[in-house]
Amino acid sequence: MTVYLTESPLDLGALLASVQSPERGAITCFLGTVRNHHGGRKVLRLEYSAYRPMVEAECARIVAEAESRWQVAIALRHRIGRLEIGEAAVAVVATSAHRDEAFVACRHVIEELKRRVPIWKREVYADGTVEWVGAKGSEAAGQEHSGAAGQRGSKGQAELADGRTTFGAWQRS
Amino acid sequence: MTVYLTESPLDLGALLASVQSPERGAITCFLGTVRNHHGGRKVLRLEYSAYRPMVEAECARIVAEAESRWQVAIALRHRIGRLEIGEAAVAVVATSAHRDEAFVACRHVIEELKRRVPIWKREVYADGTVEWVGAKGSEAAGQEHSGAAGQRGSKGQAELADGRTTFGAWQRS
Amino acid sequence: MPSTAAPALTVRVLLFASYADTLGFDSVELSVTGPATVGDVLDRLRALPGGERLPPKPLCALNLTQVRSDAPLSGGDELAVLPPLAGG
Amino acid sequence: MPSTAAPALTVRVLLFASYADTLGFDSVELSVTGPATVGDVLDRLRALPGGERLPPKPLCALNLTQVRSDAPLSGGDELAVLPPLAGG
Repeated sequence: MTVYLTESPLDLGALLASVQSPERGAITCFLGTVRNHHGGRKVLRLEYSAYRPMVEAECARIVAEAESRWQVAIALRHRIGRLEIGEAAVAVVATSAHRDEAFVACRHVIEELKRRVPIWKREVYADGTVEWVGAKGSEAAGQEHSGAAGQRGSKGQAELADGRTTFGAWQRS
Repeated sequence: MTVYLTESPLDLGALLASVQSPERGAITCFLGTVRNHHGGRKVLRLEYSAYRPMVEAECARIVAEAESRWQVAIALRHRIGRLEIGEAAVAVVATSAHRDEAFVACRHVIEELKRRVPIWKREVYADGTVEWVGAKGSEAAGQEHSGAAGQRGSKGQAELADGRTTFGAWQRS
Repeated sequence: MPSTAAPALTVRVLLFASYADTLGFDSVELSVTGPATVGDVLDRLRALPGGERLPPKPLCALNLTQVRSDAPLSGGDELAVLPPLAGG
Repeated sequence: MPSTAAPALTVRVLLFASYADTLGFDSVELSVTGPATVGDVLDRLRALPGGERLPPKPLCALNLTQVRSDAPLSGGDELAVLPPLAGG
């Protein structure tokens, strides 16, 4: 059984090998690495935490959905714990006989992960402060979304300007 | 000065390292590897050849165009010579502060490479025959394209059903 | 007709990240009078110190699947209250 | 007005992949009477053994940049005739 969370550095080569095959000539990857800035502030490092059993369940659902929708094989891994600048937090690999499907499926998986998978990160800033990302004043943030959330398409929930969270695709599935 | 052609196995890690930076947290990669089948026939291996100086010039133009159009850094490498099943013939890496740009630029570069860069491959089949890919009866194939070639968008020239070649983007640049 | 005493449901509530910081704990067992919904448990959390800072309708997952606040509870359920997601 | 003899242009022609197989060589120097275009050199190639199998308007690159068959030639140009591309 696949495990989607790890506390070790991500190994892109091992993920690639897990989904490569002679029939699938097109390979796309996405790596999300820790940036040294956020919202105009200098970031020193990140600390990721997770609701582990739900991460595993939700990642398995996302991968199964992608593999049934496109002719692809998907590898997905997210790291938690303390990460330094430049280290990879998430890796997605999609392999297919056709590059169009490999690109579309890879993009889809990272968007769904950001929207549906319960992982949080705390940024440690150069000025000594520490903050949960997306939890600005927590009163406004993180609300259940009623209405047309599913219409937002591939817009990542972490990028919504007002800090609110959409679960459109999740509610549909 | 960057060299885009190599006769050695592609090193994805080295390409990644060449464009990673603490400001660019999103990394996308495309790898094109040798498939074991084509047009219903079993392929044993491929032999790539190239018009080397033009490959270098055209790849440099494609990378410069992508880096000026999006906020990305691009690494690009194509292998020539004899390749076995599963080996990578081409690798593209795009890094950006934003995953949307990284995905779009990576996709753009591989499409432009397929459309504009003078590389050819000869497939060696299990039945002993050898064939240049795309050169079916060479009378109909490989014509200069007049008209609305530029409207074909991201459709790769190698995939056009009639074997003809479009140079839309090239003629625009 | 005999009147039946409403049964008590015990659910495990999990808090994460900023919500765990806000309420000062990350796990608690709560008993509520049945029939009860996710919203009823959220009301109980709001009555705790720091609970007033929870948003009106936080993201919730019941037994590892996201639900709305009107979802009904069963005894032994695991209810997770999820701050804005920030994976990737 | 004095009549001027048309100058002869020498260009290097490169063939690749299936076209090199078809004509049996991958490089040749050709002299044509100026002014001349890419199409004039293609006509010369078509007169060679195997040359009748070239398509009516093959892809061509002049000094590393793709051109149409009506592009004019200068002495010393490098003209490459390109079969259908198959990189990637």
